[in-house]
Amino acid sequence: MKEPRNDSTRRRFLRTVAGGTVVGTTALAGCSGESDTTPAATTEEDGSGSTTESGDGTEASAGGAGEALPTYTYLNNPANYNAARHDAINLIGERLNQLGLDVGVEVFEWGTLYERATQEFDFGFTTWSRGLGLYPGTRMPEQFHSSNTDPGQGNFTGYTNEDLDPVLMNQLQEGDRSARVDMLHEIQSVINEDVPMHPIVQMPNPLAFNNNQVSNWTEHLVGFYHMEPQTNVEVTADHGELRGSWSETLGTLNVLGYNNETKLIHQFEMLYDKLVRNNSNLEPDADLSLATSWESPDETTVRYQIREGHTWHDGEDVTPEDVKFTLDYIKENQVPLYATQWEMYDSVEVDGQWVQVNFSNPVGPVHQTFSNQIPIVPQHIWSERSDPTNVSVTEPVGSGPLMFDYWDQGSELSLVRNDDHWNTVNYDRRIWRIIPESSTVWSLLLDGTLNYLPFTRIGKQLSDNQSEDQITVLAPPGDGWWHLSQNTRQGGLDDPVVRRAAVHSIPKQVINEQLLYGFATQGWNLVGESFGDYSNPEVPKYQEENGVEVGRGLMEEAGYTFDDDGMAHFPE
Amino acid sequence: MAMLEVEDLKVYYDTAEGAVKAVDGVSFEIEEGENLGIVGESGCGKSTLAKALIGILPQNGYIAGGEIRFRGEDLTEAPERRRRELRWDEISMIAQSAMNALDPVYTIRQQILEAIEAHHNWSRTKSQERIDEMFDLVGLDRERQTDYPHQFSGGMRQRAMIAMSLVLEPSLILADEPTTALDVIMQDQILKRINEIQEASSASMMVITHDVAVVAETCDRVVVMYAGEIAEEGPAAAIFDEPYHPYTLGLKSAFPNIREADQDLVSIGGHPPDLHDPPTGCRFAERCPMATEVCSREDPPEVEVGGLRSYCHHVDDIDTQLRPVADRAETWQNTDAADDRGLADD
Amino acid sequence: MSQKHERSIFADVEEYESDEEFSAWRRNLRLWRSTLSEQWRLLTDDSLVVAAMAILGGFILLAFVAPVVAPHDPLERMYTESGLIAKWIEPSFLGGEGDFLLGTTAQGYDIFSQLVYGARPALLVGFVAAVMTVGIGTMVGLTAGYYGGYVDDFLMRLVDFVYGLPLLPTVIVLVTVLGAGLDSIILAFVLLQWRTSARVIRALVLSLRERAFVKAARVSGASNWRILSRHIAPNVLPMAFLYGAFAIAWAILTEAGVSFLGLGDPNSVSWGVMLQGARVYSAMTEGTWWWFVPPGVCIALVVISGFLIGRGYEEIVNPELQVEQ
Amino acid sequence: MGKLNFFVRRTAQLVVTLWAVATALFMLFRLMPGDPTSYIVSPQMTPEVRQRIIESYGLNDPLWVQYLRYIENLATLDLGRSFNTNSEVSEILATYLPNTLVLMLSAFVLAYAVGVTLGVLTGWYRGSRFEKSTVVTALVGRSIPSFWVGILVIWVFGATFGVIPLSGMTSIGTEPEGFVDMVTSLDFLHHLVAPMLVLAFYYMGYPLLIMRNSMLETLSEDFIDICRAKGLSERAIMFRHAARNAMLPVLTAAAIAVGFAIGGSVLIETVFGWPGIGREMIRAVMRRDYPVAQGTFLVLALSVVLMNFVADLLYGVLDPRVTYE
Repeated sequence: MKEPRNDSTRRRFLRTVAGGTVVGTTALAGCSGESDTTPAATTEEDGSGSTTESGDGTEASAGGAGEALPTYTYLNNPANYNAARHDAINLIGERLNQLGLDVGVEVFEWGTLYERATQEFDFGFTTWSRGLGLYPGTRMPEQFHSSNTDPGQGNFTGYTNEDLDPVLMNQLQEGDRSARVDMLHEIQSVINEDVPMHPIVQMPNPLAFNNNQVSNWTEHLVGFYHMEPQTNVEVTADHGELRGSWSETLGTLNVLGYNNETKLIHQFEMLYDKLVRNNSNLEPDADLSLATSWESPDETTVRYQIREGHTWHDGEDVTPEDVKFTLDYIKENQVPLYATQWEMYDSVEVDGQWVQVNFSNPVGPVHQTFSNQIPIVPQHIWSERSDPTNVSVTEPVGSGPLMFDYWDQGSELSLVRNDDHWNTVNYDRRIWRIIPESSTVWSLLLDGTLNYLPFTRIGKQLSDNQSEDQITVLAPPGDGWWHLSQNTRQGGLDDPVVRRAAVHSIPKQVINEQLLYGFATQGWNLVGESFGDYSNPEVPKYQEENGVEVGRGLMEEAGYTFDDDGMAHFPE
Repeated sequence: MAMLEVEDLKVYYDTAEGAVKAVDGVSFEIEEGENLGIVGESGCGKSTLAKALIGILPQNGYIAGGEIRFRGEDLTEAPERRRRELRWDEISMIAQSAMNALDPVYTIRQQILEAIEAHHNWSRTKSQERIDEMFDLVGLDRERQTDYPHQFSGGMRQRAMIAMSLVLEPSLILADEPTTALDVIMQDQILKRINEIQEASSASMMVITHDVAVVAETCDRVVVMYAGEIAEEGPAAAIFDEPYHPYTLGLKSAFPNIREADQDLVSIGGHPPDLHDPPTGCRFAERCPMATEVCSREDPPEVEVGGLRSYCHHVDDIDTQLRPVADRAETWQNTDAADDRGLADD
Repeated sequence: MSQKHERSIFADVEEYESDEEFSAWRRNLRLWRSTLSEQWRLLTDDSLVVAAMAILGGFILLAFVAPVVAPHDPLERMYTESGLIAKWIEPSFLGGEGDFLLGTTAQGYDIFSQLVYGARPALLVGFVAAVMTVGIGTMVGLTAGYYGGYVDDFLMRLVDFVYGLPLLPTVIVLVTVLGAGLDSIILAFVLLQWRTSARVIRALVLSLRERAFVKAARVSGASNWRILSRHIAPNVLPMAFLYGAFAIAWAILTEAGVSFLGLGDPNSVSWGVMLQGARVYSAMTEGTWWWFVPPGVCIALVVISGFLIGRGYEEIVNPELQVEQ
Repeated sequence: MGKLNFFVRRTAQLVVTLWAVATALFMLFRLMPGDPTSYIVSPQMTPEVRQRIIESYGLNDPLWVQYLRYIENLATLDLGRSFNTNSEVSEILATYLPNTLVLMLSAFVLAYAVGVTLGVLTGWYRGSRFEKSTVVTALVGRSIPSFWVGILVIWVFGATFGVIPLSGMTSIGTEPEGFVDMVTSLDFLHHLVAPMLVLAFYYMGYPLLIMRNSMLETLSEDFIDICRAKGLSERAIMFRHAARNAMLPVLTAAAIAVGFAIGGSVLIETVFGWPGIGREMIRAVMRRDYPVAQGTFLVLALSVVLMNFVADLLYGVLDPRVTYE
């Protein structure tokens, strides 16, 4: 199917983050959903015009003059899914009621909640975690583009703004960084004004570790699982092992057949190499990358020079052919997890030690959206496998700094140091233990049986235990935030004034200080300060102490009235 | 010295409402080779007596007084070990209903063998020969030793029971209602068989029954019990031909007499007293057609009369007052509540 | 000793039954009253049963007067004087600030109030589920046992099938289908648990059917309905009560287990939900026993009361178990 | 002939029951809220990818085709693939089932051994203080939510005294040496003790009470008197005769007990972090991983049905009166 170039590009970026969000997040862990950073499956849609405007964003104003505003549902996740967020939503719900909106908080299992929000649009307010990844513009079209408001498409708030649409698209193809920054700033200020979606708090990447055994953790925007912190960390315990834990079983070790779950990203990050990785300054860094250098002869071509003398865990050489194989293989087999990526290029060529990727459209931040995403797999193993997503992999062979040791399904995974890696780790072995009870996890961390807890849950335990001598807690800012999204299709919420009033009412300080024990930072902008100059400092903040009154004032100014029960009515 | 001497035996049961005096001061003797019958209504304590003799009272039952001397040895004082040695080896029993007296999950052979092994260290062959012998003796097919109880008919089971009770050649066999559960023809066969065997061996036997006919047929001497006490005791012939206790008279009239056809059957009105708190005086007084005021005041004296030992205030008047009318049903209907509540066998 | 229930408890009614329905019914009533009071007397003879009844009665009372006893709404967030959420507060008797008898939860809810209100869903689940399971079980058992033949075959195969389903896993799956909540849990429980009473009552009916008084009624031309309702059902009732008592216990345990796994109604308060909350917020590591010990104790008390009453009643209904004399 | 006939008929019944369970499960999962495809297929996948995934799960066929294929696959033990991880369900079962079996069977055997023995003793020593306290303890064991006991045990013995491991089946960093080696290792036994005892405590009451009641009935039988009259020792009577006869109902009850046992182990596995099939089932249900949920559930149901079957057969062996009419 031939598509006009621009159109298909636009569609490509409109995809939501794939599988991981829907299926891959865990129900028990509570930390899941915090880190759904990797844009995975995307696509091209059938040509039947589903990208046309649905136009249902503005017609929903049901309430007549003087009538009470309708009742709204605020979707909440169960406490066992994410306790702090559950509490925060209840709290915001209370404030919205005080504001004069008739909001009922209802709890749904995560899958159902997500479906209600993104497929059925059956909600007034909703909140979950959203991660932006390395490049904060990646998800902007998906979230706010006017053409993306159909069920299942990413713009579930139904927000439309024809003026913003081109900006949303162009920033992803713009090669010039400062131009991209300007465009992102514009997006931020517009969205901050219209607030279909607003960050409640910027979430940190929390890490707790036993400082008798581990030291020298360094920060990285995407989290401590990243190769840079993982190779910096030093283990001082006698056993020389890094021992972490997670509440849920891994399920699979198939790097091409998983659902982008954090627990598995954590493993594959160290088992496999990627063409390019970004360091903690968010810059592509050859010291972390399989490619030792790269160049872009034109805006649709990128060439990578593959590291020489590197070997797979089974001793075979890592060659440029392996890279070509990987890229061809995932495209050929349409591996869903990397659909966003394999849709970007047309062909791959090998030229000596160089691999050249020919993209179908100009690519902007290619090392944040492409080169850093695909794990390179060995041809001599995967070429025999015809159905990559369904292969049962029990002993993965990669080329990363950690090698597979054993996998006791349901209990633990052990990875050992790859001494032949150019960037070796400072420990002998890394154990990943499955422990469902978080109370147990903490006991084990305190006594040194475990020595680090990545993605630890923010709560009283984290807060209390950081005062223990042997425990250190780090909580550097991450790429994610809790959003308050408002369904602009619903009467009342179609008015930016009401939406702004609602945003004013969010008790951000209480949520951060009391529910999140101060580990997070109050949200004020879609793109937080952790993204450096991508963040627009000019954006005004909604952070009043007396937010409810301010919100009320806004609404009264716009003609809304309040009855004896304090409930809001449409302007006469 | 008699083989078994029971002296002033008292057996009580503990219950929530207090002690039930099921056997209350009973004395009698059994000579070597003698057949003694114990007769009485349901609940008169005769089964309890048997259980006490062999030492298998239920948990809440206990011997409250008296002595049981077996060949001079007081069993009530003997240690449990000794008593267990005597069981079956010296005193065995034929249970009321063989239907339930055999363990359903073991073969007949296993159960007999178990009795042997509990007391003797016989070789397999010797045990087997003995079991074969017993099966022949009671008229059962040797081949069927390995059958389970449920594969036997009622009569066969009772024979097997008898075979088992005889296997150790005991000195005393307690037969507790040996034929009650059987039909009339089978009853007759079994009784005959018991008699034959008993004559062949030198064993003594104590037959417990409510059926006067059975006693008359098998026993030398008879003890009649009422409400935990002995009413009358004496040679079988004397007891049945000319009893002196009103209760014996009534009992006799209540059963068909094989020798006197066309006799009306009578039933004694009323029911036995509550043994939690037995009445003073004669316990039969309440139901006795001859009862006078003295009966319910004073314990009846032991009277030797006509070769019998009888416990009654009115032995002297019985010939004139009761004997002539004992066959008439109305004689025994003097109490107003005539319902038989059908108390369960104890 | 092993005196079987040979007589209908209506035996004497039936003997004299005439056309005078009215007096017959009066007799019925009187007989019932005397039977029940007799059973009550036997039941209250057992000190354990009396204790169990007292506990259960206490909880029932508590459920009714919950709003009076509980100082707060169970889902009302508490705030400290300085306006902070009053969470993780220690019990007042341990010197915790504020006036919270058992402290507060991680969400700032008053634990004591939750505990008090928790009696409601527990008893609701217990009694509703018990009545429904035993109701269905009795109907099925009566029908199968009395009519026999294909009806019996079909119903008993159905019971066999339901017996093939492990209780808790099935309830979990059903609750997932029906949606989390108390009603779903009750429904799921009932859908499975009627099997026990159905099987037992069928067996009882089979034996009753062969008893003299039923046969006599049949010979005298009584209709099926009449025999069922007048002769069999009343004799089955004690057994139904018995299984009802056990069903209360099982239902409450099941609700607790399912809620503990997070399938309870998240917008309500029950002891199981409380325990789940304690688990979610890791109250165990915090050592805040006042949060996770009391709900467990309450569940255990109510459940054991059910079992004790059931067992006490069993000893009465089943004479085999009575002390022999 | 009789025995074989019975076996064949019983096997047929087993198959039918399993089929019914499988069918019910199939329908149940189609009733779950939401379109099942929405859980596996990301809405933003290309139509081709999406179609391919849907096809690979066969979710686009008419329901009856799906059903037939489901049954066909079941017959060939093909349970499909996990929606979440793409691994074969049979593989998942092979991984987790042995762990559950070790835990459950050891607890079950222990509970039955102790429960039956105590049942024999309580029946024998009817009315004693020992009897009363044992029965009450057994009732308590059945009444306290097992997961709560587990939590308390972990809190007290694990977190506070440190005598038991807090979680899992082996110590951290233990390389698996094969199932048999693991199960026989000291480390494993150390991990097994706590969950096993908690489970056994929970399971124990059932066989204990049934055995006791059954003993009481047996002890009132005449043959017990005869056994005593035969001069057998107390022990021989108690175990060889009374217990042997009283065993039969306990055996039948074992089948039902397995159903409860599974429920208990589901919760205990979750609390103790035991990598078993129950925990996996909860995970699958919570995450709408239908194939895994179906597979694990079927295995659990199968074990119940199979236990019923085995109990029936064993009954025939243990009770010579059974005739296979």
